[in-house]
Amino acid sequence: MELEKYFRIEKLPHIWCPGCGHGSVMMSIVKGIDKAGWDPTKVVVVSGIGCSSRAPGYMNFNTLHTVHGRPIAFATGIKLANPELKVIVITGDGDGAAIGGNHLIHACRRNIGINVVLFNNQIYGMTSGQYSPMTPQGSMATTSPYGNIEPPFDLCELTRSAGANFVARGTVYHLPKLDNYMEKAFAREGFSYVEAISQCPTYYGRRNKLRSPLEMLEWQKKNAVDIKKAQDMDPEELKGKIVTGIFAEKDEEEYTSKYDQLISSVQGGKK
Amino acid sequence: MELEKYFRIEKLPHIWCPGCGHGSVMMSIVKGIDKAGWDPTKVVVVSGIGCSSRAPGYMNFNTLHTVHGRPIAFATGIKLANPELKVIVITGDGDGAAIGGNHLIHACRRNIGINVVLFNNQIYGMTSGQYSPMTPQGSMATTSPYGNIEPPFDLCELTRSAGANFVARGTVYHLPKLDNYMEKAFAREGFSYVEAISQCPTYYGRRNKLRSPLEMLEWQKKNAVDIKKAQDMDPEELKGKIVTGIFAEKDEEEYTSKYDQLISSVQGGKK
Amino acid sequence: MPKKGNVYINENWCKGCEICATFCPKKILGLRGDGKMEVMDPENCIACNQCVLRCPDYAIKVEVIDNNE
Amino acid sequence: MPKKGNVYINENWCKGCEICATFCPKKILGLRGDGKMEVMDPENCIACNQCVLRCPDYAIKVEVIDNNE
Amino acid sequence: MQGNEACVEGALDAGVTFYAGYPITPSSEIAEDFAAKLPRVGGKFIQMEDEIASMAAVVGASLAGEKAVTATSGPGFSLKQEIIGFAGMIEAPCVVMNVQRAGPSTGLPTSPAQGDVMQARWGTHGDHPALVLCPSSVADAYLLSFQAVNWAERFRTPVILLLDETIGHLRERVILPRKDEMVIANRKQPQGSPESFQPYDILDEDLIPPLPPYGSGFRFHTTGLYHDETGFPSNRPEVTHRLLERLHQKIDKYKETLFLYETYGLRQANQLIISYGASARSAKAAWRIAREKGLLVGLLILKTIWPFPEEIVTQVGHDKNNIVVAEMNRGQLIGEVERVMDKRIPVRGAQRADGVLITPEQILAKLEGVN
Amino acid sequence: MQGNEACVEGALDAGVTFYAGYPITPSSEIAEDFAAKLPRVGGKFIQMEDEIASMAAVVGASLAGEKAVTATSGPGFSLKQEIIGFAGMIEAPCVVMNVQRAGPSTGLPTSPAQGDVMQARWGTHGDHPALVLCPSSVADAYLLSFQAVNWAERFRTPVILLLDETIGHLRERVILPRKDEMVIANRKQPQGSPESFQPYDILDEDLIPPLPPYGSGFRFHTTGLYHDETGFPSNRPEVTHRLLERLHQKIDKYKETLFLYETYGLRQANQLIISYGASARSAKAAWRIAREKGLLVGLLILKTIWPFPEEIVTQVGHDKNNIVVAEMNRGQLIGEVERVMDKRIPVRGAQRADGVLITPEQILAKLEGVN
Amino acid sequence: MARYEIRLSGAGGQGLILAGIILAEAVVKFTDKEVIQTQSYGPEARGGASKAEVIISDEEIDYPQVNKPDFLLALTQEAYNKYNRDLKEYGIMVVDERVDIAMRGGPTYVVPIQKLTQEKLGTRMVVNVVSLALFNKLHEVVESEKLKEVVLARVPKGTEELNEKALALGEELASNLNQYKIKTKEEEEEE
Amino acid sequence: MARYEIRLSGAGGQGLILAGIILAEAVVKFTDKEVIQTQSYGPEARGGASKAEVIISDEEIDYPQVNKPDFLLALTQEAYNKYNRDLKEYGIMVVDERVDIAMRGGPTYVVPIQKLTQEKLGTRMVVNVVSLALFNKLHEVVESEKLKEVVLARVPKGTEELNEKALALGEELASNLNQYKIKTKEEEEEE
Ligand SMILES: Cc1ncc(C[n+]2csc(CCOP(=O)(O)OP(=O)(O)O)c2C)c(N)n1
Ligand SMILES: Cc1ncc(C[n+]2csc(CCOP(=O)(O)OP(=O)(O)O)c2C)c(N)n1
Ligand code: SF4
Ligand code: SF4
Ligand code: SF4
Ligand code: SF4
Ligand code: SF4
Ligand code: SF4
Ligand SMILES: [Mg+2]
Ligand SMILES: [Mg+2]
Repeated sequence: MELEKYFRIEKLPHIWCPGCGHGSVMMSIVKGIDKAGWDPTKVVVVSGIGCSSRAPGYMNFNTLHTVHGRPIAFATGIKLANPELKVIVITGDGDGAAIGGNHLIHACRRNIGINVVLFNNQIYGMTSGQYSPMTPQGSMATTSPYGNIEPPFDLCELTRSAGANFVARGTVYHLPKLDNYMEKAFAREGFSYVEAISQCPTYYGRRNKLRSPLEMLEWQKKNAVDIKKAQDMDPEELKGKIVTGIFAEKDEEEYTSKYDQLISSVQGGKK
Repeated sequence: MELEKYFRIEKLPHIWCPGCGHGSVMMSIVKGIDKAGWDPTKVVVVSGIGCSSRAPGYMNFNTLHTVHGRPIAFATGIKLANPELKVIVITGDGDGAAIGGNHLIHACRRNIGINVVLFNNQIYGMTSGQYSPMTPQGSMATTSPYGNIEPPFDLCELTRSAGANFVARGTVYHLPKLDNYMEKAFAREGFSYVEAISQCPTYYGRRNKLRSPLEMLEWQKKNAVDIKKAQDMDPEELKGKIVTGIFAEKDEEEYTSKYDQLISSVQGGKK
Repeated sequence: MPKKGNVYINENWCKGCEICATFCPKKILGLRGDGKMEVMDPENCIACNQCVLRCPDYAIKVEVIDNNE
Repeated sequence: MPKKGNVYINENWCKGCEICATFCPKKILGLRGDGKMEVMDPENCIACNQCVLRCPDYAIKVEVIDNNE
Repeated sequence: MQGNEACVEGALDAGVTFYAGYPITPSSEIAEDFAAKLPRVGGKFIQMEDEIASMAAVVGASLAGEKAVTATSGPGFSLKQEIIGFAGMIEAPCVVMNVQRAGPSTGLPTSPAQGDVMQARWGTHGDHPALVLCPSSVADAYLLSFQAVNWAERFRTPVILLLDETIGHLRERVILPRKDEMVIANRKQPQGSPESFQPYDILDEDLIPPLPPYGSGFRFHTTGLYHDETGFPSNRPEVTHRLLERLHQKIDKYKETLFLYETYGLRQANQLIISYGASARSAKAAWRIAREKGLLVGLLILKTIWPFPEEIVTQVGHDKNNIVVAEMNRGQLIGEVERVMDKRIPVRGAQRADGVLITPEQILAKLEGVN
Repeated sequence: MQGNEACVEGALDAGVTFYAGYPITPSSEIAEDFAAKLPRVGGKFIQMEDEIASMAAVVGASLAGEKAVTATSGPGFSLKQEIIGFAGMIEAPCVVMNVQRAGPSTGLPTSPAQGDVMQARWGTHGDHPALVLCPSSVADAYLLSFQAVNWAERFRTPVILLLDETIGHLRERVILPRKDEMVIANRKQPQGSPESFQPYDILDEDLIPPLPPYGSGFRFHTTGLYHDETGFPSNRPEVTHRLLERLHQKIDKYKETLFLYETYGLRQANQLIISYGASARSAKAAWRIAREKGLLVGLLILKTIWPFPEEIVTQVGHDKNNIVVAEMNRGQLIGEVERVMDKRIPVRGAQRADGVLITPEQILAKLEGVN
Repeated sequence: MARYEIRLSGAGGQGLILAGIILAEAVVKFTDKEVIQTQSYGPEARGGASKAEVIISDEEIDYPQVNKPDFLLALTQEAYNKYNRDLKEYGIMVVDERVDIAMRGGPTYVVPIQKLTQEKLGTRMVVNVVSLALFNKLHEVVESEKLKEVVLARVPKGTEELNEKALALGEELASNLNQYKIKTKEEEEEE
Repeated sequence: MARYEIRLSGAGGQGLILAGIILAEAVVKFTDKEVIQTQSYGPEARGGASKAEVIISDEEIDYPQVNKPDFLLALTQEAYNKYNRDLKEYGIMVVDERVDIAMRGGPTYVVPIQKLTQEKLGTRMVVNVVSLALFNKLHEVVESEKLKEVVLARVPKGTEELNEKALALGEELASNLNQYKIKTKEEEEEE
């Protein structure tokens, strides 16, 4: 794959810190687009605000850097307006799970054909290290100086319950698998959610005794449990682990195609 | 149970339409409070905006009628400020599932000791009959004049996935069971979610060939499936049914009690 | 001996939805011309309290008649 | 015959995170004093592409050397 | 036809094909009407999970090339503010209809008010311009809705159509202009090739860059951060200054053409009533009565309230010796009138904010020589 | 001490025990500092899922009896508006700190601005009053934060502390007043019995009803709808009118005591600089330079900007022949100065909104006789 | 006709707003008079009294609110209580027989509208159309046939017959209205 | 000391803001001078160049921004490019040896700060403290011991020793600063 085809080379290097996992996830998305064979002029990449949400600026598609927490709502407007467009949302654990949680579950429910990729570095990177709804319990963050007491979301469970057609979680450590989830997500009609565990050495690692990007990757390796294996483990054992794999693969009808049918039936005078 | 003890008798009759199910659900809550034996001066009932959200005005506790969609967030402030208070949130399928969906799942995740009761009449009653995220597919509503194409949420699945300690769904038709869920919800520490299928004859019934409150209650009777039975049914069979029963009963630690521990450990100089 | 009851309807609160009438096992409740519920056949009430339970407007009270009196 | 490769590092993009070095099976990559990655032992590259895959900054390219030449 | 319905008709006639919204009294009929009519013309209606999402979806659809509208009332208008600002910053054409009800907060959901006049100007954070239209009849609702869509497209900016419950729910006889008298405006399209395209490169003297729809081959980046002509973020003071100035000037430059208003009986008048929206109905009644009483009163009904038609107001008002500003709030637009008028001329407010339509009598009472 | 930190210290010294917020540059240090310090005093800190929820939680905690604060910046301030209006309507004491950054929209998140001045006054829908304080030093940040909490409690109203990035991130030497010099205000408690308690019954001439905390035995109803003295909804015009008037008058009545400001060199001055917040720092430098040059310039630094200190401004300004209003926006508070001043006196804006602190030179340039 | 103000009031859900809309539509369609229709509900569109108001005039209508109705219909006590106050002294008042009213000066009719509707048509759902026809016949705003045309275009499919009957009943009531007239204050005094 | 403006710049994450804060704290604590510290980051607190600025003065400091620094430290090329422009003509400039600089008039020192820090202390993490000590020694703002006190109160537990070494290294560099001095424009011209 030629970088030039999909990246705005002149904008690189990206602004992310040394060893930040976001670069790897962005590449995984681009490989997925390449595999899907989509015409780049028909691809729209939408993001909110956060380090992760800076990704679209480097990607040579129609790119839209919106406001914090709402990229999925913007994407819903885009997709419904023109269902031919391939719409990818890049979001973070703050952008997508904190302020943006409602838009995420409603998009799942509608099962609208948007592919959401959530860069989960378990922290608010952009604003310098406050805890997020996906920060592990006990972690140190600037707003949890005594250790975080809030349990994190399992957004894969949640998006599946909310009705997404495709749900998967991978990690930057297990990159080839992540590439595979992207490929599958992009190939499927309807709403897809791919969560990529990424590392923020600057704000998560430093405060939580993971002193380098490498230690963070090690942590991913050690804590990832495949979903099949996880099914046989009890909840206690699973605490603090990252369950990876495919959580949902369904074929419920996509929203905009239902809408198109509605239009034809209204216009055809039927119904 | 004396009405006078818990109701503001002088405010009755309530504003709800003839045959509206909300009156029955409100009574079920009050019976639950009575069973729990709570001191009424320590109970706070918080609601958003909607027909359902008008309930607190009739209930003789500390009552707070807030803004649309945010009662759980207000309740979070109240509970955290004073964990001794018993905090009940009354919300609707619009208030709690549409605009308020994010606050609901985050409260579940934190597992904060709030009891949410969602009056699910599957429509926006107060604003005269637009579809809600819990309106069944195909239903007629003022904003779905050609039939609703959006799949409804199963909020019991969602709140369970999000981490609530107690989750149940009942119907106005099966009132005694509903009373039982209230009792259980109020008895359990941590976050609880009880969904009550209620009827809106005025805006849902009329448009959807359920010509009277009675037909609507009939509909509830016919479509309710107990969760145990539902487990053996396939998804196709379950489409359009209402699964009732208890979805979750857990004992994860409650948020404010964890916070209190944090305070003592900080003040004790430990940690 | 079956229980008996006196049924009181609060006309200020009743909205005439007919739910009570439908659930009354003895079918002794009926709507008046002015849209308020009325006890048509008070004798037959068995004080089962279904109407009280079912009324969404709390407009019914049933007093159990003490048969031992 | 094992593959061989030429490794190119884009110094403008490399941020010195050392991820490539860790994943390189031949351990032939190392950080220079100025914080940029450098190929210390070019001969031993087996063109496995691990470094390319792993670099979050897209700063490495590996050219497979055609052994048949 | 009802005022709310007229807004829908005006928008559809202007080419609107997309609506996203969240119901709220007294604006819901707008949504309901779009829900019924849009699919018939192949357009899209979606009820979003809240007002924020609605506003976002509208901006998204706009970038995908549709003419897009949302409608709401006070509480929802407050919620939409962040993204209204975003739409202004990225220059996404869109129309926001706010059917005002009595606030603050939940207030009186079914009663009329004009309490969001200043919010419509200043509601989102940061410096930003605003283009706000106020109909005072059902016919106005149609025409100004049409105009709002046109201006949104022409100036690449969010336009706010500020109704009130009275006008929104009013039905009255309306004679619509002939379709062929209505000129539809469309956003500018780029002339060059996709390769050389810079989304915020200002080639024309109207200061407005072209906006190709997603999928048309022009790929570009858009952000709510300050950005240069390439669309990418920049924090160089000269760039940020230039962008902010242009956002204002692209509207200010055409200010005069944007001032819509009506005047009555200005000749020889020595007193002036200024009003807008539903209040203008009462103002007109008051003006008639005053005239019948032989008072030399003029009437200025503003249709464009922002940018504030300073030039018009001073020109019409400078030679009066009493100015009465009639509005349904505790005094909002009157502040602007005071700002621009010489202190010599008394400016009096005829105001009411209790959920009841202001009466002609209240306005009359502020005129001199009435009793 | 940093400006943001000083806000925290001031609030804690005023008795704040509750903070709910959502991080945003350049306000995050306020949250971080509260997170560390509140548990030490038995108080509660919670990071909510967004700004709306934060505002709601603050109001909830306030009703539960805590002194509660939130902090944010532009985008979050826009989101909080709906519930700020609700807090005003139900009269829940609370403090909202907005550390301004350059907008509109995402703008320049790390650059200073004063673009939310009008929004702080008019940001929520419907007619509502506003009480807004602007610190121009780290010491101010401490004192005004303390004052904001006091006034919130005393007047049962949301109070907005409007900082800017410069002051928020500034560190400078601060000499804090002695603790025993600081008088803490607490909200009024009811005198009678729970049975006879009517939550909005106005017994005192300050027009402010008492507010017992939840759980204290006083059960009452609260709603964002217009309500009468019992707290229950009413749409009777006399009730709605009375409530809205009281909400304004309870503040207006004490207006004079709310006007905080500093003046420099007014004697014999024929020109006046008016400024606030970080701009006032540059204004003071400009004033010094002008004085050194022998110009007769006075300086008015406003700490209270809303309610607008009309009386002070006219009193100080009426005899000048040039007024320069220095602010970091395209002209916001200057509109008020223009409104209240006689047209005879030129009012000039020294403005900049490109993310850079306004310079003394810019301000000097607007004075007469500088050349 | 100079400005003539009509207020139709009752409980939310009785369809009086629709009646007002139909009346206004009929005026627009079949006369060259100016017309305005407004409505108002209880605190939040739910329950309580509701009213629809129509103003008909030969001249431009500026102020669109009904302040002193020339005609008041009140189907419920709550509506009567809330809306009767500002009726013109000699304005016409028609109330349902179940409404307790105070003695007054102008022409006042107490009509068993709801009862008759229920009895004759088997449902109270069309009480709005009955009232509308009553008003129209009384004032002859438009011809019966024309009113019917507008009504039938507005009501749900399948209810046409019922509504025609309702129109007929309303006109019948109008024709016999005098039998429902009650004594005015003055008449009373004269006795 | 009249108003003296200091700008410490480098890459985000090098800790120069902390250095600025420490310097300001030391001034507040151990002198009676006025001091102001401000900072600025790249577009959104991530990546790019970052600077901390300190103003020290005997008089009240109104305008809190550094406009014409008397002293500039630039640890990276990007920081240098962005922030060197407004350095006073005869202001002092200290840059890391890897930074390419343009010829200028004032005293200019090209110091291998990062390299020496890495070599002598085994990590570049404390390059901020090295720089701070260098500046302090050069200007003798506060005594070495006092600076150390403030530094040690601010750095994470367990890094005290490392930071003491960093202070020592910085002072050493300051003492030998002349060896890093490069020729000024004028000196060049004289040759
Ligand atoms: C409305 C609003 N609230 C808050 C912010 C501040 N903010 C910017 S990014 C961010 C969090 C980003 O976290 P995440 O989405 O996890 O992205 P990351 O930086 O970790 O990749 C926050 C809170 C904002 N810009 N707008
Ligand atoms: C911010 C905001 N948006 C919209 C509304 C209008 N609104 C009031 S209630 C409601 C829906 C109520 O539906 P639900 O919660 O299901 O309650 P129900 O009336 O059906 O019991 C809406 C959309 C509002 N008051 N505030
Ligand atoms: S702060 Fe964290 S998430 Fe952001 S760029 Fe740096 S390492 Fe990545
Ligand atoms: S509109 Fe529906 S939900 Fe509301 S009161 Fe009437 S029946 Fe109940
Ligand atoms: S259920 Fe209650 S409200 Fe309904 S008819 Fe019976 S008594 Fe009346
Ligand atoms: S108590 Fe039972 S039998 Fe008696 S009226 Fe009620 S439902 Fe009927
Ligand atoms: S992984 Fe990339 S950025 Fe990191 S050191 Fe290697 S080449 Fe440099
Ligand atoms: S291609 Fe393989 S062997 Fe060669 S440098 Fe990269 S990782 Fe090492
Ligand atoms: Mg993150
Ligand atoms: Mg509902």
